[in-house]
Amino acid sequence: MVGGQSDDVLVIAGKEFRSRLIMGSGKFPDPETMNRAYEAAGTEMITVALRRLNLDDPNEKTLLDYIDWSRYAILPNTAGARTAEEAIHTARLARAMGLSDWIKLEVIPDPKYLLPDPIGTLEAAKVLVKEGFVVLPYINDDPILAKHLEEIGCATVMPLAAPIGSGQGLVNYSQIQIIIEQANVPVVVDAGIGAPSDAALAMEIGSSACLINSAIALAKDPVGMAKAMAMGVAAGREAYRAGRMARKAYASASSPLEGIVGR
Amino acid sequence: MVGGQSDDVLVIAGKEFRSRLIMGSGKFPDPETMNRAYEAAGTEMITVALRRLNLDDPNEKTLLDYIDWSRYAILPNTAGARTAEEAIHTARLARAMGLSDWIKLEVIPDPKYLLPDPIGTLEAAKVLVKEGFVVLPYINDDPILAKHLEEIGCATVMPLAAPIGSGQGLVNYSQIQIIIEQANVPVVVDAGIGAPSDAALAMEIGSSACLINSAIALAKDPVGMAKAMAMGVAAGREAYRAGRMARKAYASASSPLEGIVGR
Amino acid sequence: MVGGQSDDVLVIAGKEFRSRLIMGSGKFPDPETMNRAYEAAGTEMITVALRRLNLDDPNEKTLLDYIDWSRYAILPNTAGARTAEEAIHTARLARAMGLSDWIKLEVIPDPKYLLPDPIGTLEAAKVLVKEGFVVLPYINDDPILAKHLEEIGCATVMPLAAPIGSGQGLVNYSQIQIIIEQANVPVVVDAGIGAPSDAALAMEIGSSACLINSAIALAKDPVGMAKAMAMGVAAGREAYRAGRMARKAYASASSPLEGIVGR
Amino acid sequence: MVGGQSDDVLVIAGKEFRSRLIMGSGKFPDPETMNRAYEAAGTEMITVALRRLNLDDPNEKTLLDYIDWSRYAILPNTAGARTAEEAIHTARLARAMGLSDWIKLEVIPDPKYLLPDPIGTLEAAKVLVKEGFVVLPYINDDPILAKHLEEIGCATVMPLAAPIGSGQGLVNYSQIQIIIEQANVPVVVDAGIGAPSDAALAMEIGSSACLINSAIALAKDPVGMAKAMAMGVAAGREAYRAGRMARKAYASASSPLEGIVGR
Amino acid sequence: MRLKVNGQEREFENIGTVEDLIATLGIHRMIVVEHNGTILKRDRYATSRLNEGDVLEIVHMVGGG
Amino acid sequence: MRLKVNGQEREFENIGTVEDLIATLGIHRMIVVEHNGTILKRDRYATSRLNEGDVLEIVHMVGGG
Amino acid sequence: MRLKVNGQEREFENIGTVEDLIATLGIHRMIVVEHNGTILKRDRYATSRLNEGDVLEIVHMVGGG
Amino acid sequence: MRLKVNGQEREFENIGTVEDLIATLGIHRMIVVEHNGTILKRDRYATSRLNEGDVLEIVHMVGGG
Repeated sequence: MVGGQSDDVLVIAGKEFRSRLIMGSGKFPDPETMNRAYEAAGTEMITVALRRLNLDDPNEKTLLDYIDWSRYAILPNTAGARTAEEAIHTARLARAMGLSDWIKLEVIPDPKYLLPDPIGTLEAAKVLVKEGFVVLPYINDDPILAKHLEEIGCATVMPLAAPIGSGQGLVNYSQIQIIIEQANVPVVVDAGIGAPSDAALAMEIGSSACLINSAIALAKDPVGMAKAMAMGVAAGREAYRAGRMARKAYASASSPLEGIVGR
Repeated sequence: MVGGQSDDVLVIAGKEFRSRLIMGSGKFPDPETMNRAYEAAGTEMITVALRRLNLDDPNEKTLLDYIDWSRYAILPNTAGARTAEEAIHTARLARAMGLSDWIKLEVIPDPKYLLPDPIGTLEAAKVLVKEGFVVLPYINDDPILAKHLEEIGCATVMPLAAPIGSGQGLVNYSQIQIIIEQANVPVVVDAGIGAPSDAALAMEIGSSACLINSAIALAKDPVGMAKAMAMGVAAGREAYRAGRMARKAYASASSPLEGIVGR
Repeated sequence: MVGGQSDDVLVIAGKEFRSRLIMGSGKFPDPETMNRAYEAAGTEMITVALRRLNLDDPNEKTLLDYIDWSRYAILPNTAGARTAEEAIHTARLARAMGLSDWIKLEVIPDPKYLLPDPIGTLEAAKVLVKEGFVVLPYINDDPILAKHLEEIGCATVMPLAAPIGSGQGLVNYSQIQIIIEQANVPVVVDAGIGAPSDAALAMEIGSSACLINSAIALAKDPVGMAKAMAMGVAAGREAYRAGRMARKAYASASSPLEGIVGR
Repeated sequence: MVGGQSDDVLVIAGKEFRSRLIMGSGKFPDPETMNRAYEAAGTEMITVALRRLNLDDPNEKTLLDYIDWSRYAILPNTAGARTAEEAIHTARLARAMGLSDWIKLEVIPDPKYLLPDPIGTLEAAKVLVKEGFVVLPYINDDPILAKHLEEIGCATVMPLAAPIGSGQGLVNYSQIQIIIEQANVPVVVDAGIGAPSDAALAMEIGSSACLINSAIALAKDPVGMAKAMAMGVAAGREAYRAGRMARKAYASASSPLEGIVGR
Repeated sequence: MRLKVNGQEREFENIGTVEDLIATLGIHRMIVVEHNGTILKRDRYATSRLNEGDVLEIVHMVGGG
Repeated sequence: MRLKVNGQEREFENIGTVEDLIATLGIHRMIVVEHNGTILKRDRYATSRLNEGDVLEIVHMVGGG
Repeated sequence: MRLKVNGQEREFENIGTVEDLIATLGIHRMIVVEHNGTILKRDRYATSRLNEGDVLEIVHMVGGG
Repeated sequence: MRLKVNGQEREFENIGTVEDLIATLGIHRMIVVEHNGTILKRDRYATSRLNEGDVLEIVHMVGGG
């Protein structure tokens, strides 16, 4: 496992995390690979979805039956909800499972780019916060929306780097920087990360954590990629704390300019 | 120290390295910080420059007097040379130190952007390879020049990510990819890296190693940044080996599309 | 003046425009320069703001007193409004001028990045559309919000390329492409354009028009830049209609590969 | 035709041009389209290649037979040459045609990316300049090589924006800027331009001209694209002369901040 | 008795409560049950009586991102 | 009579209507007047009576983007 | 007489000079001729004698970028 | 004796060899010496005789990138 600094703790809604890599549980080739990926990454929180039971084979094992839930915090999502109403419904069902009152709030009307609805998300967040949920909303790169969500009591804001599952990297870099600059809650970059360099960049600009699913689950070697992503996140976080050099328009020699031989 | 996979070895001119981060020794604030940075990064090779001795204080300690050279391979450079002739001269002096016959070849006529001369570099490389040096040439992002240097017997090619000390990151991304695709010797990205995300990206596209000086030495906390860079390099390497997912133009859901509640 | 194709007409709310460059009237050095810029660009619509009259000098001339309003459509904005309520108020005052029932809707709570409020903008747009305004809302790069605004009857959507007056160019490229792909009303790129290449790019991906103020008014030569921007817009539009070649990962010779001399 | 400012003249080797768009003659669908494209663009110089005559049909018409050469300057290239020797040979044959002693020098050993050989190009340029040719060398984005070529007497330097025929745009932006900053001869961006926004950007940073073939000839409507490219080039040139506003990290309001209603 | 379970109309026999339904379906895993729009706590399965035409949702956790 | 015009409290004498106010202020340009929250059409200036403490907004168009 | 023209070996009869060759090939366009590595000016076609095994390049302009 | 050492002309007394020069300069560190353009191995310092006007480079390693 890839660890962070012992004194560098991520706190969401009062809960402490050492790992800043939240992982999904979708699309893995098999349970063994998934569990080894979690272990390799040292993740501490895993997202899950809620679906109707298949009544024709109700005890069929799913990936989740193989996860040791004493080791990981569970973060149910509302994936599949197209409206605030559907998201609220899904969140309530998720909480009734008795595993967590945290909810990754997704209100997604659009099937092609899977982009979240700012209006529906704010509406659902208001209701869920009032009902006592710890709400982690998935949002587009909109700093004003992020501010609204923070103000009504969301535990984090989770802007997308790029469309879900696209692996395009930090396409929305510029406005995520503004979100971070203005936020008083942790900013978690969620969706679109394709490689450790993307994750590192997200952390270098001050994100608090990354949530990654497809880029790990769909890698040729998910276990290796899980480790790589965890290192990328840790590298970016460490660099953020270490304070990067300023970018310069011109070059600046690494070797001394005086005492050059023969001149 | 940040380690790589035990079975993933970098070989340059027959010599094996576990670490894929080569570090410079310029611009560090003090020797203690520098040594702790080397240790934090787990580097195995350090570049140095050659300069005239200051006759007024010939025994004045330099940063290098504090390095335990039994632990690190030394890579002298020809920094300061503006022509092939000067570079050859400097290389011969460096070898006469008796520490190494490896040479980081730099032929740099231009003081503002510190960009290397393709003509002078190839000319000097031809002479130095014939004289038995292990030549690691610093070059611009020119795939044809890289091929020439490989063909005359250079041990690596070292294209610049961006101007030396600029911290601009992988500005020359596109042609470095072509260099890597066509190379049969290790490609070391040298100069311009500003943060771990840059280093990770260089490794993800298949570079064999990164050479970093300014971005570590000039960070607010060089030790933390050394560790961050080493993690970034390791993350990128691991991701290269793990095989990243393909980028997609559209989104692709992480949670299942069937069994959505209430639909 | 720089003209477009005679058969290529932009239609907003039933009104036809030949020019696809909408210009602002803020920040110009003097009225002569402003008018010559309008003429050089061949613009057909100009934005204006509403402000309290200075009672100490109520007849003081403003830039607008020098514009020949028989030549240009006027587009009042709600700049200065921080909430839906303030924007609605400003819009009503603007309409009472008797010059236009078109309104460029801006709801901007944030003074640093001048980013629009998605919630307040939708709320104000609903009211103003019902009151019979032709509403052109200024929005962030959110495709779902754009869809909502289109559905409630806005005449266009106007996503920002980058923060107002920043001249950063098409920073929000990726999601503006999605907005265009999904829109059934004209998409006008508003704010952030810094140079003709930005304007051309916005048009090449299928935007219907560009709204530009700072980049023209603050150029060293605003008249020259107005002409340049108009050419950039026209070039991008023409290219969109002409159908650009596909991007290729590899090279493809322009000269024939057969019959090469001496081979 | 799209004209430039009457007082803004491009001078190459003493010859004046009003148009800053040099066009190729390869890959056009038919001669009529090609001629209409030249006319639409108002180009003044056209590149051609040299090939062995097909002895089985020696009088077969080629595209070039349809061009009115009294209207356009002809610029033969050495395309197909892999070495300095082959390029020199081709250049001599081209001059023997009696149409021009100008030569677009291409030395390209690599068939996949069609990247030029810096060593071979410099070598051939030296010979050709001595033989009295007006040499316009096609080069990679290497500022030091550009300087060498200028020093030995080349009439221009022509760095590639991206690989020939790839339409990727100004991928080599950063170093082309340095080439322009350091050049005392016209810098012509050659190869890789895909759309007018690319051409405009090349001109905005101070290029003297663009050479475009594939992006026009392979557009769905080559005549429309020729006009679009000419406008893009003119727009970028005009903007360069007009002096663009500075990029800002933050926003800056276009409408006045004082006198806001109701505050 | 005809019930609508997870969107499908199905005929069940000899069941009176939600607990009966779960037993009949043979479900042995962690689930949540919603009965006519009301989410049931585990301890109310035995007392929640089913009637002709009732709508039930039986959901569980699956892999997701 | 004390009025609040464009956010400032000011004392005016010998004015009874909005038309009087505009004349007193010497305004000769295209404006819009809002009187106690109601936007006035031009033809209502003469009939809109002012009272102590009334709030007026007088706005015009300026350059903007 | 066997000549190598544009890379191909070909047999020609009754030709003595480059001018004869061009006539035989029926070429009526702007070309450049290289004879055994020497580029010929137009006015030397008639006087350039061909011999068995001579190498000729006959080139022309084509579309290119 | 006048020597040019590291680009500077300097006067030295009582020295005959490179070894003498190094002792006189008080150098106690790893260096390389070049004498009139020839790089000297360490064991040749004692036998390399200096003459009026000789040019010497004495270099060492420093931090660099």
